[in-house]
Parts: sequence; structure tokens; C-alpha cells
Amino acid sequence: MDDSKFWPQGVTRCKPGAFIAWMLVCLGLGGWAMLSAFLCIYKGLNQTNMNDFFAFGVWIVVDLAIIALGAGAFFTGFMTYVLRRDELKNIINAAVIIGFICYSGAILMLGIDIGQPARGWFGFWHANVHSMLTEVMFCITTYLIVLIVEFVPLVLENRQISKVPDLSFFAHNLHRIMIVFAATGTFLSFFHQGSLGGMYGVLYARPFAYRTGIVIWPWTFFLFILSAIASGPSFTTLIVMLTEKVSGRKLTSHKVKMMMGKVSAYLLSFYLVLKIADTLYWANVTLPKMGVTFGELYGGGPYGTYLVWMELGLFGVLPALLLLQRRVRESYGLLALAMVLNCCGAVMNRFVMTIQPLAIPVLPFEKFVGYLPSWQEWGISAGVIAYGLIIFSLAYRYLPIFPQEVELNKG
Amino acid sequence: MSLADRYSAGEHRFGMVIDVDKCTGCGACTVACMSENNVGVLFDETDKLRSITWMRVYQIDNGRPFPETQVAFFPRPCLHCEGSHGQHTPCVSVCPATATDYDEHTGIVSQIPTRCIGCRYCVGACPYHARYFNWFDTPWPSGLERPLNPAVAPRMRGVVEKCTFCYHRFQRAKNKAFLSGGKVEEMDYQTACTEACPSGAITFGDLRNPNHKVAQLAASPEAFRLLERLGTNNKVYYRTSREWVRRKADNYLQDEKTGQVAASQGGGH
Amino acid sequence: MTTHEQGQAKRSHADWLLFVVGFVLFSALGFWGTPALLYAEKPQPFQFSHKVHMEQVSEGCKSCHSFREDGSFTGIPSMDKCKECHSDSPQGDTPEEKIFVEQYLNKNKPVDWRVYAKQPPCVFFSHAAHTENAGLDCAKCHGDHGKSESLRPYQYNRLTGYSRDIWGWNILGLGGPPKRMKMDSCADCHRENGVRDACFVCHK
Amino acid sequence: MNWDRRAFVKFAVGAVVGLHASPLIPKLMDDSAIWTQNWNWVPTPEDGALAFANTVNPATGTGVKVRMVTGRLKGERLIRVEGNPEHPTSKGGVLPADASALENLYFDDFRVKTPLIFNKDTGMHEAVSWDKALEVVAGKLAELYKAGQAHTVAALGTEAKTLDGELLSRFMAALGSPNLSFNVSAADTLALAGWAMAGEENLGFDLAGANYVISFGTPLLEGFGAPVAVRKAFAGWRKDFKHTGTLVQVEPLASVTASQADQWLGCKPGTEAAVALGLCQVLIQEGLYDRAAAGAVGFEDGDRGPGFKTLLAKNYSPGQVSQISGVPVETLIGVAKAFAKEPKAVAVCGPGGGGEPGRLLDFMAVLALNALKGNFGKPGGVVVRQPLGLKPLGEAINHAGGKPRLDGLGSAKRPVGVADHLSLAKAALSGNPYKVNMALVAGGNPAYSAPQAGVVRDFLRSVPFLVAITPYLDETAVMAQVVLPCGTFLESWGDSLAPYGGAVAEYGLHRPLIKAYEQVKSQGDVILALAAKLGGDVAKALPFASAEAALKTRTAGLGDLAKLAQKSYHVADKPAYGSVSFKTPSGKLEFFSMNLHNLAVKLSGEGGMGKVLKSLGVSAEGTAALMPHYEPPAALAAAGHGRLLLAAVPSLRTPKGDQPLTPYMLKVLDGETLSNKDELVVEMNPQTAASLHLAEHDRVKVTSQAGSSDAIVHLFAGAAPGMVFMPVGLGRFAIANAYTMGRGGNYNQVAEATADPLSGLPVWSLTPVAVTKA
Repeated sequence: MDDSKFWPQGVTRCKPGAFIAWMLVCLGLGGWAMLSAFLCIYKGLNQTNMNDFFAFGVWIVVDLAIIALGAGAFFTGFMTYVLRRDELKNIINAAVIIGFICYSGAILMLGIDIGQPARGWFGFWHANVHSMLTEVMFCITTYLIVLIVEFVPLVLENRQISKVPDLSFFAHNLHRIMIVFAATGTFLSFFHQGSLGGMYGVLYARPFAYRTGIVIWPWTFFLFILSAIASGPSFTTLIVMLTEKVSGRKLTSHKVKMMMGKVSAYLLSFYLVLKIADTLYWANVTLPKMGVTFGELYGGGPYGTYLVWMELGLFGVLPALLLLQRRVRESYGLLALAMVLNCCGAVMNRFVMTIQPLAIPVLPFEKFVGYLPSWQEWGISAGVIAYGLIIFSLAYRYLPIFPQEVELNKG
Repeated sequence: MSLADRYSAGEHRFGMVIDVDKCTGCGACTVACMSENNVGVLFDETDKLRSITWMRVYQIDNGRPFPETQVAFFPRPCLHCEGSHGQHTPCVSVCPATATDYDEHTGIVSQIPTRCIGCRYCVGACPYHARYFNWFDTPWPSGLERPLNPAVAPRMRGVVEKCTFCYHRFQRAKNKAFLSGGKVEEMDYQTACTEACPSGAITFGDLRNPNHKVAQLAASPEAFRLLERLGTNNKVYYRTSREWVRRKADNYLQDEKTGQVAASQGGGH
Repeated sequence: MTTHEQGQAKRSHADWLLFVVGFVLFSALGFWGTPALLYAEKPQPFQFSHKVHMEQVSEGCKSCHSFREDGSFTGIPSMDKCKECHSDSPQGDTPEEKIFVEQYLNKNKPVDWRVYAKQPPCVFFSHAAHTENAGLDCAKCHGDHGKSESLRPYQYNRLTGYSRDIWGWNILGLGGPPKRMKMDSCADCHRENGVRDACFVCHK
Repeated sequence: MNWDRRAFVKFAVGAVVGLHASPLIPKLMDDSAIWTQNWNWVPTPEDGALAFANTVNPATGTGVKVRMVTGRLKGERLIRVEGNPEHPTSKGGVLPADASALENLYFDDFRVKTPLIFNKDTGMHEAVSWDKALEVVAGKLAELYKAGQAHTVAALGTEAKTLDGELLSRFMAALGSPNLSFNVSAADTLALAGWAMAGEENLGFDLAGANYVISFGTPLLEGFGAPVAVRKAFAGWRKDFKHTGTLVQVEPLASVTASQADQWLGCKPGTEAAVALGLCQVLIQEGLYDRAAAGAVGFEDGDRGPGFKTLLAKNYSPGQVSQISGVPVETLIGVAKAFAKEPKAVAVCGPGGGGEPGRLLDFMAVLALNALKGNFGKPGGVVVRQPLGLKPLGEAINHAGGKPRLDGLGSAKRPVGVADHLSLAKAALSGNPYKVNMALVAGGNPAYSAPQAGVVRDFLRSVPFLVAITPYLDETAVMAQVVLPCGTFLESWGDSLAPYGGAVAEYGLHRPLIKAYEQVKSQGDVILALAAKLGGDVAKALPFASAEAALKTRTAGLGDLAKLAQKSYHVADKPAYGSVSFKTPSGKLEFFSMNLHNLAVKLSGEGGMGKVLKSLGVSAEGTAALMPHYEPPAALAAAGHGRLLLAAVPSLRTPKGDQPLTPYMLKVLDGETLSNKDELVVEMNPQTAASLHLAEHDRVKVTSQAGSSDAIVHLFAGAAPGMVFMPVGLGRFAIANAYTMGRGGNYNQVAEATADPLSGLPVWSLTPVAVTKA
């Protein structure tokens, strides 16, 4: 079996056997996810370990995390097309695909996470404009459409498909107007990243989540945008680096990666300043008004203050300081490490903001209860990762997403 | 009087006052509520995290050693918050599908299970755990479907439900009033839990109507609300003469005096 | 222009025609097929003439479809109501009446009429609010049903089990009562008349 | 135009776009959503005309209203049991047991729907016709009767004085068997105490009229008398945020009553009577007692020996009582003074936490406290309830006199008291003086609910022929050879008498409101049918066509039965206040009970009286033995040395033992009662637990001489040290259903019953147990 005629011009890929084996591993994870999804839809959400205290579980954490990490797509697009940073054209394709994976994966997950999937569209048809979740639903869906539009020309650039003149023409024209989509995507993404943060910040009866803010937007609205655009470019770069390691080929120049690192560095630093200010204000002003202390909120069960140090220190200040150093960015390994820490920080922030507000009882006479996801919940979560691996692997194998690849691997 | 006026004339704020010193935690309110509202029973009801009890009776104690120990009970229906302004209850503002709304005419927070998509955002938003998700299809086995109340539609799996202040009783009382040309009087609309309580610990009525007993009781200095300082501005008042009970009803910093802190957030913004 | 190019140009025009053909054909199929796919018919137990009955009674619809003392609406009358006029032998000579008397009345078996306007269980529709308080005519929502000489076929949705009258007879869901009795029809009228439309006005 | 790939693609795209432009997709989406709103496995209750009917729940004494709906197609069904606001004592309130009564009625898994006969070969019960079932039962009875073995038929009823109880008594008497027992309750103890001290068996406490109440060891708010009526009285003491009445609770658990009381005296277990006597002593030493009480028999010293006053001074000074009970001296004095000062103050005794009948001497101590307060006949005091005026069911035919009773009631062994299931079971198991060949259980579930249920179950299992007349396929019914289905109170005729402790004459009536199961009859009708089948004197003794007819005779003095049944109750307007004419031998109130004295004399002759009293369990000597005094419960002596005292946690969230545990009631149990799906939770003081090396949620085994139960430990500071508190009403193992079967353990299985001094009634409120880690 030879699929080399589908490979991008001038590159080599691993043997079909190895690729098929890799796909089978991913499909295995996918099978686990399908079984889990079937059970959750057929028998209901009692298949999870969620309950009325933990109304949201690991799925929402994964959702929010991948949407944050997928922010690399819109922000790289913004920088490439709107700010005209042409170097980033070398990584924008990967960013778009990762964005597509993250957003479509999140929507698939949400489809199972809601108790009545057949009524999912009520959120659009009977929308409540006051709900941050409505904003999220609209923006994520429309942005996914944008991502599809951005993704389609990439697919059409496949060596065989691009031989069809009409399609090639279509793809070319789409490319020309990409700035429109990039701008639209940026706008939409700003809003839904913010709204995802807003979703928690507006819970004024949940002291752990509640934040003050301006007009209708709590501070988390802005913090989520910042942490997403700070970690998104890092995640995109990390995936590229991971692909490089796995395939053993150079895909983008280190300069591009450094630039992404630099973007992350400044955004992360800015984010951290605001986040720390927010945390201090929240702990010293907002919480006392509600009659609770910072210590009480970080004192329930396994949710100790170490979480703060990890989120803001180990996964916050440390990667920011690292990434700000040119020497660190120049080193492939250190850059990767700093970016991993940065991404962990985003994931951890999403975890802390979704699970912990629910875990900490608000009524003084309620007790802390624990929650561990069921195998079905892990299955769906793993399935989304498998889905991403499959899409990215296929894209890498068959689509010319790295313009520098041919040149960098000469000789 | 125009048709519209006839409908909107007289705004109500239906609410409750629950006397904690009268409640003995017998659970009659809970059972009466379940039989009125077709709340089912799951096979494992010791799992209180998935059990649906619109009216849940919480047991608390003062933590003192024998023989100074005391227990008390907080019966907790949906508290029908109002927030800083009507629609700004913790839950109504977050529902993406408008499956719950705040009725400015009655002050009741509705929940429409047939509209609900089951995202559970409202469940997470409610600090009282008054909202319940149907994790299971409610089993109505062999014969137990017979006593179902036709005034309340049974719910399906995958949606959220909660106490409605027996709103269907208001609907039916209004029906009667339409036919007779009269008005819905205080005793024409009472919730199932209020009627059932053998101690008369629950008083229900219109908080805006000074002739209703509930309005008089809610004005007492001994009346308070759960988590009042969060600014949920709800309509279920409690009452006790015991300080330790009152202190359990809200979060206090160590140096704060019981019942002397104002609502902080005022329902957000 | 080469012949090849000319052919190309001609061809593409012809292709677009095919596009139109496909479009028209399948949208038509959608319009025609959707109701055919979704709706089925169930027979009524026997025929019934509202017109004949209306001629016999003095108080119009309310003669049979009345209110109970508590303000609730009886809907389809009970067998006792029928017995107020019907005895154990037919009064007219229609075969329908014979069926009614022999198979239902004499056996005291209620007739399982298929109800066109039957709303879902989550709906609380107050007849008292509409006919008594607002003074609306029955016909406002039920149309000429009260003057009908026979019962039209009852159609129901295979998937949802509801009467076709709820979604309405227009497949696009256009129109209002009596052709359509979905929530938006109710909401439209409430809005026009400034009547409250909070969820709990009509839901239970 | 070529029909090639490109053309086809265009056509296909057109088709897809066309289909999407049609209503198909949105319509299918909408209909799918509507489908989820109307899943056919979610029931849709049929609407119809609403109607209400009054009745009284005999299990709770609550006057209720039943809501029914008549649908056009499916007909009548009951949809709710709610309170009856017109009912004079329950005033619209209900209990969980009332509000969930429809589950008892309608839950198919609970019910016996047709007569059943046990088939030995298949090991199953099989449905048979009424004729066949009655034939088998009557045949067996006739066989024993003909063989002169009628006395070897035993019957276990629920309440002696109801219609069903009377019919059963007449049946057994005419058949010729003295072996008839009923559930025992605090009413039996109060009747004895009243008889002993006031010559009056029909006493009540005017709770609604009182504004200072001291309750001695009884769960006043959690299962005392008709619980709704008591709670209504309680509500009167807490009127609209004003404490207009004071409640003082004496008991060793921070129970609900203790917590809602204005004052809780956390005494050592079983010492409530000592506290009552201590209060008596304070009243006397402070000169705060009613001077009229001084004229009562045995108050002052006399010929027979020291009087009550002297005994109090000698044995129950506040210091001594504080030693015994652990209640501080100042508290005792304070409470006594407040009690004396309040014009309407009453001391109350009643059932224990698990429905135990209470100890006679304890009750006498409480009556003595009331006597010193001058409470008899006073508003807010102790009143004599008016007679109901029920008519007898005609001349009784008694063939039962010839043979001795198995339980020895009426003999020197047990001179007073009433027959109870446990004594009957113990005697029958011993086979002395004869064996039981057949047993008839009517209406109850003694295999689960009787004290030391294990013994009663052994007895019932040992009976060669067991017949159960019951609505439910419960612990008793599953062992029966023949099960005859009777109705719940919602589907049958029957009555209920004034609840324990109530101040007014009260009578409740229930009638069939619905026929949920075709073959089910009223319990009375089953007994009557059996009598008719049997013929002879038994039929003559029960000459009624139906239970309804019997009720008509019985209630002739209360007016038209149909009207009474519509109303469902007869309750006197107010208690009979006014001076009480004591029907004691002396015609006065007696601290020294002449009734008991005369009985003891009759049994022994003057010389051996001390010995007789010793044999009846009284350790006090001289005049004190027949006066209110404190006898430490037998269990106290056995406790210590690593053994704890087991007591029940009273609760209205579980039903009385004869009623099934309904799914709704199970649902309202919290984590302090039942945990992890089916594990019983027992409460212990943290210190006590620590001394046994037990921590929260440890699995333990609670073992007594009577039996054992697995449980989970819950640490509760409000539990008296050295005790373990167990919920009652759980551990149902017979009624096969997915909700309540096998949940928790049965308190009655672990609690050990001992004979109460003097009354001989089984008491089981304190049991020495070992709690070991499982």
C-alpha cells in the first residue's frame, strides 16, 4: 500500500504500516469514547460520577482547557493576517487545525454533557441573552464555522485534490479573503473566551467564582481572554514541536517558535499582573463582604492553598520569567519546558475555576463532598484527545501545512 | 379595565416564613411536596447528591458537648431569589435556553423541564442546592403511577427541576376566581408543605400584601434569610430565637456580629 | 476560443441547470415528504356531528363542554352528560348513533375520542381565563369545529404522538389557531393583548 | 449535456441544498426535541374532576382528607392524602406516614391482592378464591374445635378496643380460646397507673391547654399519641414567634424534642422517674405543692408505714436525685419552682423512643408530680377523658374460660396488665401447659414489630398452621399457610380510638374510598366471613352481615353511620375539666395504691405480700413498694464493663412497625439514619466511641442477648455517654420491592424485652449491648 502520492509535494512521511498502527491506537481510544458516549446518551448522565453538588465535572474542565489552548488559532491568525506578521504564516496552518480540533472537540463533548442533546439547539432558538453561556454557545459555534472556512482551503491544498481546477480556484480565493475570517474569528473568540470566564465570574452566589467587574463583565471575562491568548500560542508551538519530535523532521524555523514564545511571554506577564491583582482584591475585598475568607475557600478537602502557588507560581510566574529570557527562548528544550508550564497554568486555572467553586459548599451547614470522574467520563475526555490526534496526524501526513518543511529538511 | 390591566393588576411577591423553632424535622413537608409534585423515588435514596427533594430538611447542630447539644432543622424549598432586580436570580440569569424565568407578577422563579436542555449551569449557580438534575429516569413501578397528580407534569431524565411554590395551585385558584369573579385570597393559594406541617412552622403568602400573615412575620427582627449577604434577595424567611441557629444561616467572619451585616453584593451589579 | 473551451462553457451552464433541477426536485420532496413521513392518521371511534348537537342545545358549546365548580374545564363531556339526552335507544336513525348507544352508552364505556386540540402534559391551559375572564369565543382557537357536520380525520405525529393541530397544518409552521396551536401562537396573542407571558402562566 | 461525474455532483449539491431549503431538517429537529418532552415511559396522569373525602388514619390518629380525581377514561383514583383542617385535634397537619399512605395502597409490590395458600411443593404462595381460602381456614378451625383443641388456636391482633379487635375477641371467645394478644402501648401502662392511683383508666394530658410541660423520657414531638395533635399543641406554645409555653424535656439524647424544648435535662438513661420524684420533693420542701394532695391516701405517714412525703424526703432529695440522674441540683430546683409557679403546668409520661409502653412506676411518679401540682381535672393538667358511648356488639359468647391462658395473665405470675405478643410467644414456644396448633394474625405484623421480634417470629414459624389477615405481604404473611387480603384504611371499614395521651374523647372512622384491588375486603368482613363459614356459636357471636353493619351497631349512640363516616370522626369539643371523682377504693387520690395493695393481698395474704411483690420485680420494701418510686431498670445493672445501653431514636420519618416502610418515607431518611444504600446508622457519643476505638463511619455489630444488627457509627455529641442509639422502623426483609427491602436493621430484633415490675408488660427501651467492630 502506497499513499505517497497524497503526501505534500517534496516531503516524506512514515511508512503506511506505522501510520496505520498509530491510527489504530487512536481509534482504540475513540472506541472507548464511543462506548462511553453511547452509554451516556442511552442511559443518561447517571453513567458519570457528577451529581447535584458537582453539576460540572471533568468534561467541563477539558472543554474549557482545550478552548483556551485552542486560542492559538485565532490569536496567531490575528497576528498573521491583521497585524501582518508574515513570519507566522509558517505556523498559522497548524494553529488553525489545532483550533479546529479544540473547538469541534469541545462542541462534541458538550453535546454529550447536556442532559437533553436533542434539545441542544434550544440554546440558539430560545436564547437567553443575559446568559454568558448563550454568548459562549453562539460564539463557539460561529467561530467553529469560521475555523471550518479557514480549514477548508488547507484540505483543498492536498496534492491530489488541488488538481481539480475548480477546487483549487475556490481555495485560492478563500485564502485571499482570509483576513476577513481572521478578523471575524478574533472578534468572536475574544467574546467567547471572555464569556467562558464570565460564566463563572457572574455566579454571585458562589463566592469562590464571583468577581466584581465593569458593566456586565466580571474581571474573569478579561482574565480568561488573556490567559487563553497567553497559552494558545504556546500550545500551538508545543504541538508543532511534538510533531517534530515524533516525525523527526524540522517543520518550522526556530525563529518562528521563538516569536510565538515571545508573544506568550508578554501576554502571560500581563495576564499574571492582572490575575494577581484580581486575586488580591478578591481575597481582601470581595470575599470578606460575603463573610468568607480566602483560607476557608482553599481549605476544603484536597483543595488547599498549594493550588494557588501552583497555578500562579509554578505554572504562572515561572514560565513567564523563563519565556521573557531570550536565552531560554533560544534553547529548544527550555522553550518547550516553559511552554508546557504555561499550558499547565491555563489548564489548572480552568480546573480551579470550574470544579472548586462547586466543591466548596456555600451554606455553612453543608459538608464538602468528593468527586472522581467515572470511566465513562474519562473515556469521553480521552476520546477528544484521540480525535485531535487523528485529525492532526491526518492533516500532517496529507496536507502541506508547514511551508518551511521542504526547505528545512533539505540535505 | 383593559384585558392587559386585568392581568397585571396587583403585583405579588409570594414568599414564606419558616419558624425554625417550630420545625421538628419530621419530613411531612417533604413527603407532602413529593406527592403533590410527582417527585419520584430512586432505588438508592441514601445518595443525597442525586436524590430529588424540592423541599429538603437540613439537620444542623450546635456542636456543643452533652448535655448542651441542640439540633435544629432548616427546611429548604427553592428560595425564589429576586437578586438586585427581578431577572437577576443566580439561576435565571445563567440559563442559556430560557428554561427558567422570574415572574415579575408573582415573584416566582419558574422551571420548565420541557424547555431545559440539561446543561446544569443553574444547578452550579444556586448556592442553596435547591435545583435538582434528573440523573435517572424516575422509576414509577407497578402501581405507583396511579397516585400521580394531574396538576403537575412528571419530568423526564436529563432535565433540571425544583420547587415551584406549588404554582399550579395558584393557576387553579385563579381559574376558580375567573369563574366566580372573585379574587385569589390568602388561603386559596397555599403550598403543599405549608398545609402539611403539623407544627404550622411554615407560613406562606404574599409578602407585598400587608394583610397576609407572612408579610407581618417577615418584618419581625427575628426573621432572616439564608446567605442573605450574598445578595440573592430571596423570599423565604426563617426565624429563630437561638443565636447559634441564626449564625448557621450565613457566613460570618470571626469578629462579625450575628445578623448585623448587610447584603454585600446586591445581586451582583 | 477553442472547441474544448466552448464545450466547457456550454457544459457548465448545463451543469448549473442540473443543480437547479436537483434543488427544485428535492426541496419539493422535502415539502411534500416531510408531512407524509411524520404524520399518520387514526380513525375516530365513530362520526359525530357538532352541528346536529348544537341545534338541540340551548347554551351553545357550554351545554356540553362546561366548567366545574372549581373553575376547571371538563373538555370532552362525560358519559353522564351524554345520558342527560340520550337514552338506551337511538333517537335518530344514523348508524353512528346506533354505534354510540349500543357499544358505548349501554355498556357505560367512555368514548376514546381523539382530541384534535390536546396539548402536551406540560401545558396548563385555562379555559376560564380565556372564555370567562377575557371573553373570547371558543371559535377564536377552535375555529368552526362547533359547526362541523362530521369529524375530520385525526392526524398525529408519529415521532411525538401529538395531534397534527398542535404543530399546525402548514408544514412551515405558519398561521395561528385553529390551524396551529403551538406555544408561539399562544405567545403571539398574549403579546398582542399585553397579557403576561411568564412561563408559569401556561406551564405546569 | 453529459451525465458525468461533474454533472452528478452539481445535481447532488442541488439536491442537498434543496432538501435543506425544505422544512425537513428543522421539522425533524423540532419533533425530535418534542419527542424528548413526551417520552412514552414518562407517565402522563389523567386529569379530571377533583373531589375530597374525609377519613382518619388509624395508624397515626390523623384526621385526613383524601383527594381523588375522576378521569373520563380511566375513572377514579386517589392522588393525595392531605390534612383535614376541620379535624379538631389534627387541624390540617399530616405526618410522612399519612402523606405517603397512597404508596401503601397502590404499590403493587406491597400488596396481597387475592387470598393465598402456601404450596409446600413449590415453596410459593398461590392465589386461590375466597371460598377456597375460607374453607381451608374454617376447616382447620372446625377440626381443632371438634378435637377439643380450640384453645390451642391463638390470635394476634393489633388493638383490642377497636372494631377489628372486638370482632376478633368475640370470635376467639366463642371459639373457646383464651389465647389472644394485642400490641402493647403506653396506653396500657397509663391505664394501669391511672387505675392504681386514681381508679381511672382513661386519663389524658391537656397539652393544648398547658403552658408549661415537663416530658419525662417520652418523645413528645416525635411519636407521642397522635403526633399531629401534639405538634399542634406545641405550635400553640410557639405562637407567631412568641414563646407562650415552656417545654422541658428529660431524657438522655439531644433528640428533636430535647432540642426544641426550652430546657433539656440530659439525664442518665432510665432515671427519668427519679427526676420526677426529685421535683416532687422540691415542691414539698419548698411548700409549693397543692394542699389538697396532702389529703390523699399515703401522703403522710400512717399505720402501714412511712408516707410518700417521708419517702421523698428520705430518698429523693435534690442531692440524691442529682446523684442518680446526673441532673444538677440547681436545675432540679429551678425547674420545680417554675413548674409550681406556672398555673397551667403538666408533667407528661409516655411511650419510649421505640414505641415501648413505658414503666408503670415511672408513670406513677409522673402522676404523683401532677397530683402534687393539683393537676387532676384542671385545664392544662391531667384530665379524665369522656366516655365515647360506643355500644357493645351484643351478648358475648364465652367458651374460653375452661383452659388456662398460655401467658398466665390473671394468675399470680402476672396479676395485672394486658396480653402481649411476646409473652404469648414465649409461653407457646415452651409448650407449657400446651402447644399452639394454629395462629391467626389479624391486621398486624408481629413478626417484625413485636418486641424481641425474633422470638415472636420463631413462635409463628413453629405454629403448624398460620393464617395472616393483612393488606401486605410482610414478614408475618410470608410465613403463613394462608394469607387473606384485607384493605388499607383507604379501602375498608374500621375505626380508631382516642390516641394516647389526648385530652378529649376521640373516635375515628374510616370507610372504603376506592376499590384498588377487586378481592380485598375490610378486616372485619374477613373475620365475619370466617365466622359465617364456621357456623355454630362463633357465627352466633358475630351476627353481622358486614363490618359496616357491625359499625352501625357500635356507633348507634353517635348518630347516623353514613353521616358519621362522611365526617369520619367524633371528637369532644373540649376536655372534661372539673373536679375528678376518684374511683379508687378510698374514693381519693392514692399515693399508696389500695388497688395494687388489695391485689397483692388477694394473691398472698398479708404475710407474704413482700414476697409476691419481689416476684413481680419490685425491689423496694414496705409501703414504698406500692407507691411511686424509682426502680433502676434491670438493664442498668448489666451495662458497663464495655457494654453500652441501646436505646431507640424516635422518629416520625419511619412508620409504626405494622405499616410498611414506604418509598417516600425511606426517601426522607437522612444520613444519620441510613447510609450507603442499606446500612443502618447508630449514634454514639464521641467519647464513648473513642473508648471503644471507634471512629465516624466505622462498621460495627450491635449485639444483645436477643439478637444483633450491623450498623455504621455516627458520632453525635448529643448522645449520652455509655449509650448507643438506633433508629427504629428499618430492616424490612419480607416485602420484595426495590426501594425498602433489606435497608438497615430492625431495632426490635436487637432490643431485649424484660417484664416491667408490677405491670408485667414487656419493656425494651434500654438493652445492654456489645458494640464491636465488624
